[in-house]
Amino acid sequence: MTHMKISMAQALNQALRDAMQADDSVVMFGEDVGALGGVFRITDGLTAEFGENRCFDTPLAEAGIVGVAVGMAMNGMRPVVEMQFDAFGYPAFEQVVSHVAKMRNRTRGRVALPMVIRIPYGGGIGGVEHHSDSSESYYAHTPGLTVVTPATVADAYGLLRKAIEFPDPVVFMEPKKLYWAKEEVDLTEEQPGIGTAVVRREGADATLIAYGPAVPVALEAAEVAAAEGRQLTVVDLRSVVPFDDETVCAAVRRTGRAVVVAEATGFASVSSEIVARVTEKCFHSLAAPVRRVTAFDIPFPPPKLEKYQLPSVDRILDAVDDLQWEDS
Amino acid sequence: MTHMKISMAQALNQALRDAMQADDSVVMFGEDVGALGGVFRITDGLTAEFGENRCFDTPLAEAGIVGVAVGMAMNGMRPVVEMQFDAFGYPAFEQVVSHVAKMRNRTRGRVALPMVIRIPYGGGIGGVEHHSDSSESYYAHTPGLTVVTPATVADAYGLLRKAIEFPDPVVFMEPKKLYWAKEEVDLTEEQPGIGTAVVRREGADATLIAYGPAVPVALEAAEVAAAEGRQLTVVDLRSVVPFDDETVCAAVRRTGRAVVVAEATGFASVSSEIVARVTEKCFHSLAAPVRRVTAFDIPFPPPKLEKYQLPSVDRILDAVDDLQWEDS
Amino acid sequence: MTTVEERLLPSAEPVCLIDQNGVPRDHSSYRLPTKAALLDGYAQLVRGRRFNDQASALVRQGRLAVYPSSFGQEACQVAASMVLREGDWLFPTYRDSVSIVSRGVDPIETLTLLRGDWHSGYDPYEHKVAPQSTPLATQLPHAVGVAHAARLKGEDTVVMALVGDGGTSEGDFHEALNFAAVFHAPVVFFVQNNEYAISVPLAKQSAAPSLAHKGIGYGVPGERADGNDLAGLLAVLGQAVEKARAGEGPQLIEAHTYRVQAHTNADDATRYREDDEVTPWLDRDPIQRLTTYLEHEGWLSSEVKENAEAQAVQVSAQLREGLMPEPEVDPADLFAYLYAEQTQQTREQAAFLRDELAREEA
Amino acid sequence: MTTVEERLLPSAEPVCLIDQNGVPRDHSSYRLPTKAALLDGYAQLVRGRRFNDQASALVRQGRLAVYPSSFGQEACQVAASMVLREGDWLFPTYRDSVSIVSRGVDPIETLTLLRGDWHSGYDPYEHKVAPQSTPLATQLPHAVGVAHAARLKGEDTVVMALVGDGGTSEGDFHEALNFAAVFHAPVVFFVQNNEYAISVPLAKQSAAPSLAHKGIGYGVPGERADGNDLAGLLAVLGQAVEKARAGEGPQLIEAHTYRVQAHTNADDATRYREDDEVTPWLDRDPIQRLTTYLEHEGWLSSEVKENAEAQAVQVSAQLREGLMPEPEVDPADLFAYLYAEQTQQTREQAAFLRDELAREEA
Ligand SMILES: Cc1ncc(C[n+]2csc(CCOP(=O)(O)OP(=O)(O)O)c2C)c(N)n1
Ligand SMILES: Cc1ncc(C[n+]2csc(CCOP(=O)(O)OP(=O)(O)O)c2C)c(N)n1
Ligand SMILES: [Mg+2]
Ligand SMILES: [Mg+2]
Repeated sequence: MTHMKISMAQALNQALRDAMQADDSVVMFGEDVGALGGVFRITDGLTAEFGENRCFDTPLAEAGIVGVAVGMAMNGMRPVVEMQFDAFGYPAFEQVVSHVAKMRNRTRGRVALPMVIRIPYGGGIGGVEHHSDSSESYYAHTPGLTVVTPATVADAYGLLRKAIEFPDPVVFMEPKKLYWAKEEVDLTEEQPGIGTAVVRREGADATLIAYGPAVPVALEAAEVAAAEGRQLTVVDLRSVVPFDDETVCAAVRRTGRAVVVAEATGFASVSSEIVARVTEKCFHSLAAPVRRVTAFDIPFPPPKLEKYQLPSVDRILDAVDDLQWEDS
Repeated sequence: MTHMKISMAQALNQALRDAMQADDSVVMFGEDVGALGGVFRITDGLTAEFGENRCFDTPLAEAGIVGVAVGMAMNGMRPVVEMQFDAFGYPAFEQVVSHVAKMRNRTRGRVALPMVIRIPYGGGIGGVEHHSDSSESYYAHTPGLTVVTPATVADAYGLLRKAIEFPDPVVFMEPKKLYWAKEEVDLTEEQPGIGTAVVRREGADATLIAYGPAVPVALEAAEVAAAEGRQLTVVDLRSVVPFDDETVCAAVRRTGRAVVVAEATGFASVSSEIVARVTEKCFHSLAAPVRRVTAFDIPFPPPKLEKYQLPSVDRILDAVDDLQWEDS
Repeated sequence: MTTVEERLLPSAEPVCLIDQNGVPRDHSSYRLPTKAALLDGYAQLVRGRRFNDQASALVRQGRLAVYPSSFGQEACQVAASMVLREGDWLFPTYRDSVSIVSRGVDPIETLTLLRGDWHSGYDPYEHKVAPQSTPLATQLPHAVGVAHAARLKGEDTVVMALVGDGGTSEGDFHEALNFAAVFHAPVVFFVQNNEYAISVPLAKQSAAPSLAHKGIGYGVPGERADGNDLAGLLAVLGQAVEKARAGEGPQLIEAHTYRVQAHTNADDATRYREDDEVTPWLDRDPIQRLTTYLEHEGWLSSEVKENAEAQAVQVSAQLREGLMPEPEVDPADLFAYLYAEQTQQTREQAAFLRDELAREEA
Repeated sequence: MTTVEERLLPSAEPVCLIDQNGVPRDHSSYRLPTKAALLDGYAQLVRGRRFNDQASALVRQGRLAVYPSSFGQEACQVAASMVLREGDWLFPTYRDSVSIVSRGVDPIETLTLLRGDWHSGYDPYEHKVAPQSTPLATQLPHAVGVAHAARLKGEDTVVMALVGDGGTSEGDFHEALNFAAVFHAPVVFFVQNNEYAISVPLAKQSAAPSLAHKGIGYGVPGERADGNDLAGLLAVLGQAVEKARAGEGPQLIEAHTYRVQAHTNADDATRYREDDEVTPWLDRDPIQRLTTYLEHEGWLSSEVKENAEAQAVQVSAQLREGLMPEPEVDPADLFAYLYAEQTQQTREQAAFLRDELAREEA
């Protein structure tokens, strides 16, 4: 019974259900999260099970949603809020940057904000404009936030449970193109904590560093590379902030080469940071500059063109080919 | 008459005045920019000179200000708007990211938005919370925006004129701690365009890459280093987006070592990007990893503690010392 | 009540000039539109309905990524465009395709966003229609900016800005109304209150007596109309446009209507509302009641009907033909329009993609 | 006017129970507060004024980074706190230091933000006072959240949320009022309309008949009061708090007052307003009129006066003594409170700073 084949969406739903069961102070709210169960059905059934006071619809206003969550967290609750899509988190930006991220620090730790902002993000589902942004870099750049993103069904459950239990605000980025990916999982199995990266595949020749929606693509690339005789390590960050330097750098030092794979646009992004810190810390282990496979620096394309924007197995393999093997 | 000793604030004011004189479609608006002349006096006298229709106060709402500017730009004007302080630009974030940055692309070039968003940014003036953020990375990460920042009085004038004439939206970041720095300048002198970095000082040993408020600190560090026998090149980016890879990489290749200096927090920032791209492009010219001197990854400190957060000459010199000179 | 309050508060009841049985009603402040206007409106309603039906069918056939239908709201859609002059502007949302087409925009270009080959397909300057806005209420400050610029330039443009009931909760709604009021900008804010924001009913959206009551908080006159009565809408919106043009500043109009279908094809409305709730609204259909009225007046000649039907047939044929072929897209477009002049970085990235595609082809 | 409108619209005139000459006025809906309340309020006004004067003096002496004075607005400041019970919450802005002190917070801790040694100095839970908010109107949704949580927990907490006239233009004001109304949350939104947002006068901020007229657009009752009449404010705010506590949902109160001094010490008000405009407001001073009234009633015994003066002397001494020494700051604090548990990155950065300072000292 503990082993089951479920989708990431179902795992997230179960995590919310179990968290609400475990702790009365957990409340879930946002746009369409009640009767509808969210446009992605992540909150399906929660209002029916826990009542309107525990899972409820709000007026359509994201700054209001996040701001109200701040107040509820100040007053003893653990709010979990949903931004319906990545780009619809932007109206709440001031609340997130100027309050969510700063309240504990501002008050010398007296006011903690144990709250979770869930944001479905990224492309790959044929969404029209504003429905496919990868907004994690904005949050990762903001000190005081914790930013995590699952790439597996097990992590979707495990990380969301940990995020809700976390004493500080967590921006929980959900790769929407993985919502329907199913895996056989045991939800009772303990997952690594926030702040820990995981090596998803070992290989001696080079390291792929990825997170969220880019992880399955990196794993697929590693599979193809292996068939072609090159063994790649794949690191799944899981937690963008805090960053697990130890796991990432250990992998890079072992392999001497690395490619960062991320779905977001590259300029001044989380992927820039990964390249910068890996290079700073592992410079003399590197046989070639760390390469990036990211989106182009353009607005997310319309559905018919999105395939050109997303990191692909081929682009990853090309980047790996480019790691100056002749030099080594 | 063309040579005069003026402050950056005065140069910006003159740039606005001259732009409004040169082009009737240029309008300036925001909070307190009318009779008061702006809290930093950048718009001083403009209402008196050009009338209430050309420079005017708005209700207190930043999303409204930017949104109205979008509409005015759609209808043939060249709005210049002021966000009173860095952190007060956040309420307009959705307008900036979802519209300002995307309108031209969305409409296949039919609707251009020639508008300038002026943002006084950074610390060093003893501002209380929310008055000292360095928010450039949020904008630089957003495709479709052009992000520039002057470090000299001459550039304040030159870049602002160019930003106002630019066919696309420009986020114009004004380093507020340099507002009162005076220089002898000739405003009629043509300055390099948007997208061009400038070498402010030549030196063979290492390159400091800086922009905005970090430039004078970098120059001072170079001065001290020279006295100690080490010659540093200082590159002033001026334009964060587009990025002048050519000038930056040429300097780094010449010197083989580099330190990026920026006032913003470092994680997933413009400085990460600089390290990443310089390393990608100049890897084999580098004798040591590119180092960063940035703010710590914490909210901007209160006035009495801000000195610990700002890049200092000593920190830059320490970073330069760290560039593994023994290896070379 | 002070006279200011009287001027700014909406009528006690939504203005209705032709009731749901097709019977005309007298009104102290508004008069029935002319026969010509009603006949024109009739044809547009018929065409609008067909547009909705055809677009929905094309979603089912995979020719559109998504279609937020205005089925049942066609009177609002048509009226919003009919009351505008050539130089006026329309600011539509994702649900207002019928209004855009009524304004003269090519139907296929209108559906570009929803087909998914580009973010917007028409030239906003050709018919003065802004790109459809997806981020809710964000288009409203743009509308104010266009109107304010027009005023500064001495033009007598009026801007019609559309928003849904849900959209009124966003901060941008507030800021836009306030700017418009302070600037005295000629904007008509037109709220199509269709009782739902996806699954969220009006009662969870607002506790106000009506959405038109929001006007007074900005010093903007609020008015409300039966959103399924084309005659009432033409009268109310027409008067609002006239007032705005005459320099009386912004106007706020709420239309009471109903989203008869699901939010989009991707939505399952049975999860959050009973069919019982929908049924009575079918009897309030905007086309039905106008048809009854026009027939009763003897104005609905077979010529008028055939003409309307011909237009409807034409638009649905246009949609089928225009949307059936897979649109041609060019990956180079991804970089072509971002900046007036490409940057070094976009040039390099465009070249990267070009090379990649060339290699794939080879 | 419908009965709903009657319930939600504010009085035709701001409620005033003691006029600017100190003469009491009858009112159909509000009664004069008790003698005890007025005497308590009197002492607090006197102390609040002294607090303002002393803080301004300390800015000139460089002991505070900045001080946004509430000189002339002390009646609002004092009333906002007086009407609250112990378990209630106050959400203040940067200008509301006097209100915070009236609530019982230590004066020096209150001024930590403005002195610049930390972002906020007091424990928000001790007196249930949120940190002063600088980003305008952003505290309002927090206030709603606190109130909503209290309601869900079955507590009868009321939340007093302060905002300026300028702050009402921000989207967060709108969203907060709407959420509160829909959630029926016990929040009293109290707008201190002091006619200015820095240099921008009310006429450029809003075209509404009054800011209290914004309530009806949310279904929230709006009321307005003379902001320099402590008696009227106590009555109006007191009733609003009672209603909110009784489950009648949020309330919106506008106080008509005036920012007699510049925005802060850093501001030069002569750039945007004439002295002529200020002068009449000096005659409307909140302390003066209450004093006249109390004297006329024969309630202002020398004991009462001396007691008030003693409290005023005490607070100004407290400020001088507390703010004169340069505050001790510890750079390690920069990293100490960011997260419940430091991250690897903040630990490394804290160590970097520690080493740097150690080297400097060496
Ligand atoms: C800022 C923002 N938040 C959320 C959404 C997601 N969303 C799209 S439509 C919709 C409901 C809108 O309801 P309403 O304004 O009443 O318009 P209607 O769909 O009924 O025409 C929501 C929540 C969005 N598009 N923009
Ligand atoms: C979001 C935001 N924008 C701008 C500012 C800058 N600012 C500080 S105070 C102020 C005026 C506020 O006026 P009002 O709300 O009337 O309050 P008052 O100062 O009169 O008490 C402005 C524009 C800010 N603090 N926050
Ligand atoms: Mg709706
Ligand atoms: Mg004010």
